[in-house]
Amino acid sequence: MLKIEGLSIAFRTAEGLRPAVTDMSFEIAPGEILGLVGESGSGKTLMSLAVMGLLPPNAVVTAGRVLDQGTDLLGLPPEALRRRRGAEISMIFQDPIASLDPLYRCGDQVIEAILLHEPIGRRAARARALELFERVRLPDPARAMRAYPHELSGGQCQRVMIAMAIVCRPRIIIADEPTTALDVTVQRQVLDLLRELNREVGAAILLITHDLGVIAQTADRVAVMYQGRMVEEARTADLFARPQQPYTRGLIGAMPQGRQAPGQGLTTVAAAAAGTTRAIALRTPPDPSAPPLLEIRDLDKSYRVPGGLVPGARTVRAVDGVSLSIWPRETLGLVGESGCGKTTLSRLIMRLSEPDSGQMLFAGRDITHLSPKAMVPLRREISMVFQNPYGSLNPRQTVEELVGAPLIIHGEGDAASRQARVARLVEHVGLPRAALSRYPHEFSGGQRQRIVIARALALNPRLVICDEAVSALDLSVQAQVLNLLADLQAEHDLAYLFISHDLSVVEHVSDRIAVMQKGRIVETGPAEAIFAAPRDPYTRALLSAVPRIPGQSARSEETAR
Amino acid sequence: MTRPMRGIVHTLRDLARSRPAIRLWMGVLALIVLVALFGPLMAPQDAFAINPLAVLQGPSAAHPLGTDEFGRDLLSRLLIGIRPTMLVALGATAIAAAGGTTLGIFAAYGPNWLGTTIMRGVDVMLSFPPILLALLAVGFWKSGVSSLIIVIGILYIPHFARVAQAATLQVVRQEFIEAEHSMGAPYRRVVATGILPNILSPLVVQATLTLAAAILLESGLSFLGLGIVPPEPSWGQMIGTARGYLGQNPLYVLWPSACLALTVLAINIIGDALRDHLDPRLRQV
Amino acid sequence: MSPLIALVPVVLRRLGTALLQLLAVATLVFAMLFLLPGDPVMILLGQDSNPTPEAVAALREKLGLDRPIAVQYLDWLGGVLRGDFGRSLANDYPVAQYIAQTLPRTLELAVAAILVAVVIGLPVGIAAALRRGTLADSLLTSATTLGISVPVYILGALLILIFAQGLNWLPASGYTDLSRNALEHFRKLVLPAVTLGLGLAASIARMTRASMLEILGRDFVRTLRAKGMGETQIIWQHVLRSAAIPIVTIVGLQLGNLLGGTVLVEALFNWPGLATMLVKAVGDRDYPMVQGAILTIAAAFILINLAVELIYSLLDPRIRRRRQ
Amino acid sequence: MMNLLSLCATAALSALLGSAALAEGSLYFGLSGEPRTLDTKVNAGAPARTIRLAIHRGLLNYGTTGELSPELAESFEVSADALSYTFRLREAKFHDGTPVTAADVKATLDYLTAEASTATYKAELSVIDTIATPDERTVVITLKKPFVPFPHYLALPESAILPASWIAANAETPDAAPIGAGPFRFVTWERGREVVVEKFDGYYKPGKPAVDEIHYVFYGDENTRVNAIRSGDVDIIDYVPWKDAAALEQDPAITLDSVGGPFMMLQFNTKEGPFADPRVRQAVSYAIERSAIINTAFNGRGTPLWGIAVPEGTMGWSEAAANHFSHDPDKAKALLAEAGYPDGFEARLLSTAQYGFHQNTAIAVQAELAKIGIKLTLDLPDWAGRMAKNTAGDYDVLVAGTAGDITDPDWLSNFFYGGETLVRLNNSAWFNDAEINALLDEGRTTLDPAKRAEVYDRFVQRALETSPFVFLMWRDQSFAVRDTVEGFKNLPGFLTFQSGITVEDVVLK
Repeated sequence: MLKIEGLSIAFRTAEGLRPAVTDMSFEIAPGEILGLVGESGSGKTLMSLAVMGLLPPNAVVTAGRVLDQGTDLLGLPPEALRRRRGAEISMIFQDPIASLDPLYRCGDQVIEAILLHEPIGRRAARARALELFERVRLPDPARAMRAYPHELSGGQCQRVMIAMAIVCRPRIIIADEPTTALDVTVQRQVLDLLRELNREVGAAILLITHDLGVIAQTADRVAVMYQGRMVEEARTADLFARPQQPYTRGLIGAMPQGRQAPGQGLTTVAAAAAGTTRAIALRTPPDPSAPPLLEIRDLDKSYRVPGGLVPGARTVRAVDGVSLSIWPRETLGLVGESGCGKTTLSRLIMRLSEPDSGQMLFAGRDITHLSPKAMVPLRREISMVFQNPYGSLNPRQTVEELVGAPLIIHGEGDAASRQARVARLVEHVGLPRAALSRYPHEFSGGQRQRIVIARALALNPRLVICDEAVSALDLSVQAQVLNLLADLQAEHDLAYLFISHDLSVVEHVSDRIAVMQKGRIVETGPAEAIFAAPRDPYTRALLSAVPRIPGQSARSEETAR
Repeated sequence: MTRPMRGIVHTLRDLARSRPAIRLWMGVLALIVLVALFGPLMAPQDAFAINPLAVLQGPSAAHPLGTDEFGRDLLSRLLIGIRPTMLVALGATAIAAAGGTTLGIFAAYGPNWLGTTIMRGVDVMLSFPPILLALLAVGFWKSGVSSLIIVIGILYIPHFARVAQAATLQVVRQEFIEAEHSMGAPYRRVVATGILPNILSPLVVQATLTLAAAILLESGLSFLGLGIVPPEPSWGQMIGTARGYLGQNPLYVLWPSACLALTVLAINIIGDALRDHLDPRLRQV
Repeated sequence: MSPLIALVPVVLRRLGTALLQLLAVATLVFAMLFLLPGDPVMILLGQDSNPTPEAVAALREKLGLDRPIAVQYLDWLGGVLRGDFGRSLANDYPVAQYIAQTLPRTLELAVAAILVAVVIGLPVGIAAALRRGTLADSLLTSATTLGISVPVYILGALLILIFAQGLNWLPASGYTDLSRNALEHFRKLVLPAVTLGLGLAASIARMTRASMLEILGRDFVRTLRAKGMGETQIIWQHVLRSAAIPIVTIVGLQLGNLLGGTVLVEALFNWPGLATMLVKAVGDRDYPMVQGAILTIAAAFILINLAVELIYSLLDPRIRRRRQ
Repeated sequence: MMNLLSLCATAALSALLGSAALAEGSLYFGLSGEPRTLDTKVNAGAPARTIRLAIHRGLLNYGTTGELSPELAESFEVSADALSYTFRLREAKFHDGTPVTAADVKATLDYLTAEASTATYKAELSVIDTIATPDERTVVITLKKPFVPFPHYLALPESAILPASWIAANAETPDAAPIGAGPFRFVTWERGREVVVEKFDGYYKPGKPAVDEIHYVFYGDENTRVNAIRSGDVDIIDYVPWKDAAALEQDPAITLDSVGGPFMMLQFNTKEGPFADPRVRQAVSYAIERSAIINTAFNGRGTPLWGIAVPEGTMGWSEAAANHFSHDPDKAKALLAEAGYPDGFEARLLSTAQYGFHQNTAIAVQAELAKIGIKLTLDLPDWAGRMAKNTAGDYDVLVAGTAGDITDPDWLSNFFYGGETLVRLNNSAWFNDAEINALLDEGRTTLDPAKRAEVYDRFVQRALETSPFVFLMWRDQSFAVRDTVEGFKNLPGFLTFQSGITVEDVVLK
């Protein structure tokens, strides 16, 4: 059906052509879902755009063919290609809200897609759109027809996008990271929908993602891309059971699966290539009988949300009677979907915003109402690692200045001793000494997160809050950073508050887990207990939505070997 | 401040590398700055010497660009006339940048009530048409370079304040500011190392716009007779005067007009290029 | 709820703020005027003679200028609140009537200039954006940069030289009532409107280009292409509509700025508008006139800005919701 | 979009039609500024006078020859002791249809001299003791003391006769719609733009006026004014800028009507600083090459003044006095040294940026005086600011340009008569010379023309000695008139600012 043959794409640059995709070949049959997996920059999106004939102006196809029922799409005149787009090949994008025109109602955008390709009346098109909205199971399809994109949630917008993609019964659907911007429960629904529709419509789906779990759950076959090349292609079950290439093995090994075994880290690509495993330092386990390091009692925080043009604002209880404790050397995982109040909670703990009521004790001392000045010495004890390694580093400062910042702020030592300490810290998190004089933009995401970690450790804190600390990283890098965090915890006796929406990661690193929903903690307990027997229905829903890869045991065998 | 300066120099160098055409305009601007610095030394004749017997002459060997209504050498006056124009533009931009940036940062980073007050004040100032405010202000001060600098500088404070406020709001939302706070950094440090260097690029672009606007405003005020005090020449004032002699010596109005337009053009083009260069979104497309 | 009705409380609140702003403007102007050297009485008493000190004192008393400034201010403010802008010091003519006569002329000039600017600027901006990076783009972009770099009085003088004195197509200056001679009225409007409009056209063209490019880079444009929509339809139906929002803003802001920004052009073309009146009133130290005129300009500016914001929110469904 | 199209269409159509005159019989008169007021009793500048001379007439006015001409008064007689003036009124009507009577004349003069009056010439007219109206057409004015120039002050536009009823109604609101007995009736004053007057059919001169209406259009900017006449927007303009005179002369469709009349001079602060010394003021007079000013600020259109600005042929003029000074920098330096300033000094020169010729005169004076070591810094506020500084004596040197109000030599009083008060526009600050005051008083009251001439000769000598002013030049004052206009005349000498009276003679071709 769709057959890619030896496709190569390159960017035009001042220095000449820079190859981005090299010699890709695969094919998809009707009704089949082919998962194309690869980390950021591997060229997977570029490839999909080439199929659609939507390459950016500075990218060119240097070789190969894209055959749709024997016709080379690359050779079609623009008008013929345009007529195929939407009718025979359609596409679903990553950010559904941004991918819809904000100024048009969702229904009209779907109707527009119908009218572009089919000679039917507007009324008929409207009926068809409504029918489709029902079919993609949009709640209240009539309202969704009238709604503007910003009035719907991300998941609902993605359903609109899907409706738009299947409206003309295309033979090929390309879904480019269709669930990356969505919460895990929504992701589950969207993926199920895709599968289901695929069965009905019989289209060939190219599912592009970086998430192995999504692939495992949805795709029939998998193609793995690495640095613009295809490294491996296999049936999904086979791939996870018997990955052939070191890169694939590394990738699968890097996926957190279950609890972290003592002393055993996640496999990284490099380790897999070298055929070794990564060990991590053994730590002293936390002592539950000791007094807790941080104790939170009945913390409340609400804020007012402007209610649009309608007068009167809504009050949102972002943190609602939260009580938590963290013991020294312990990792507490805080898990919940976006908007559940996780970040507000971490800001409250850092005293970056003021709670409405409740109490926070750090090492037995009430810090709830300490003045900003009195809070300063305590900031040596608690530090933070942020979600976005691109945003949490001042782009105008060198690594030396960035990592040295806490030392300067707290007047630690003289210039020479500070310099020495910064150098040690940087080496400690595995960065070269030469990094000191460079700026953040010269580093990759994983390296940047190492800088952030070095900064967080500068003053020997006792508690580190990791707010979505690995969420923005590629799988293999995520594994490295998780390993590093584990090493550092053992070495410095750190306690972590590990906040994440990713259940697999939380499960992997945490001693205990707290599940948060709509500002409340719905369940707390030891990690094993929660994953084995969740008590709260929300926790259960959350857990069941997590994409699992088959043959989990295969990974353990692989690494144990 | 050395780092931001270095940053600007680096940016300009990058810019010159990435866009060869810009080099030409940078050259033009450099030439203009050179003339502003050394114009009086270059002037072939006394720019103030009146010669009643040679008024409003066309170009000649003695006066390469001709003479004005007092028989003064136009070339010399042109070379000297750039200095007050540039002084006013630079001085006013400096005042506007300093004042506006401070206000803008306070408005975005300070407490809410302060921000609201500042931005409302900015709105009030913006609702005055600049040239009319300048008219009033220059009226009750002695006209001249220093008062023009202050008046035009104050006039453009609101524009800078808006840019600085918007940019600061964006920066403050970023995690590294949060990171500074979580480390216990004092506000002073957050402003100096966190905010200021990161709002620099929109400010630099705004500065080029203000520079161009200040030149035009100075010339407009001089045109209305409210600018530089004669016999000291400035380009705007020369144009204003020369407009009356279009019939007698058409070239008289041409020289300062061309010079002024060229200067503003160079600044605008470099400003545009800077904006494109500094705005990553525009660079990608 | 209809979006228009929903906007009512917002508008009311903004109008309240606008009143406070106007009060600030009024106070500022009043203070500045009294710092301005020059005495209206001396100007009123005549040109070529030596008035007696008694006459000066008498006139000052008659005009109420002998009272403390604070009293004069409150008196004036009270009048304004009652809708009475006072009377011209020079000839006792009601300030409100002056404004009523001159404001429409300035508005007419401003609106005509905006029309010229939009008619020229919009197509140029669109053309440049669609041909981004080509020779045509750089030519158009350079032309617009040149357009904002040439002072308006140079442009005006040039146009007079060419079209009034050289070709004798259009009158050089002046104003004729529409009711008296409509043809002549518009003939006299052409040059000043074009002079003002050309500079504005340049900035509208730049804004349009930038806005178009920004929108063209958005994700939803890619979706439209993926839907199989043709480029022409994408541009005219979707991109322009999104790009229009900032363009409307800049056009509105320019209209606001123009109310006071016509000074040079009004002077150049002897257009008897509000700005001309204001400049003359400053020259005569006719305090009530200056205050009235500046207050009017500021009020119009604020109102236009408010209108722009409302249009903005009507154009963009997202803002309709988001704004407080 | 439609609007612009219609604009373009309009423009194209108009181009075909050419710019034809708007209405038959309408005269368009471009004025150098908008009057602040049309209040007759105040001298509000040349544009105001021009308009008022179309609407109003006095008992006397200056006629086209520059002589006093009988207007509302057919004739007048002076008693031998010069204390009693008997005016015989002609049959004339005000615009409201009522006849001009003796009672109107009395009411007007009472109005001008009333205690609270702000009339510009109140002081001069206050010499009136009693006014008798023996009949409807006869007015007998008795003076407190002899005042030879009295008829001249009555001939000023500020002494126009108003209806008694108008005065009764509008004494407190002098800006009410004016009613006069002149050739044109006031129609509208559209602020910021124009005053329109229309033909008054009841005017007492048969066959006049010949024009249906006059639009006095205000052109504050001189370049705009010149453009307006060149492109035919207006038929006459006043205050032709000197720089444009030559171009207008060359224009075949335009006639330039120039007279030498007003003069440029420097006023001094005679109390403080170097200029308190008459020798320094004389040094200034010797130092300035007059042609430097004439050629630069006035494009060569003027005559040097090397003495006192007494017009040739009037009392006080003599060849010697007229050439008292000369361009002699050495002598200027010697005088400076004598006064104790061998190396010169620094001072402030006040002028205004609002009027080009004032500013340019200042620039030229600055350049000339620099040559003898007097370094002047220019102070160029707007006109109102300059006026304020002028009347406050806040200057060292001041550029002034003006004319005498009347053709009688008593105009000099306005300039030279000293006093301790400062509210004096045309006097050098604080100048007060007893001898000069006495001579001016004597000149006013001396009846015998020969003796009177002698008084003014003595006055001129004393004025040259004390030199409170340095007179620079007579400047040409011009109107530009399109060839479609006939009969307009620029009155000679000081009267140029009263030329507006000749619109009654204008015929449009």
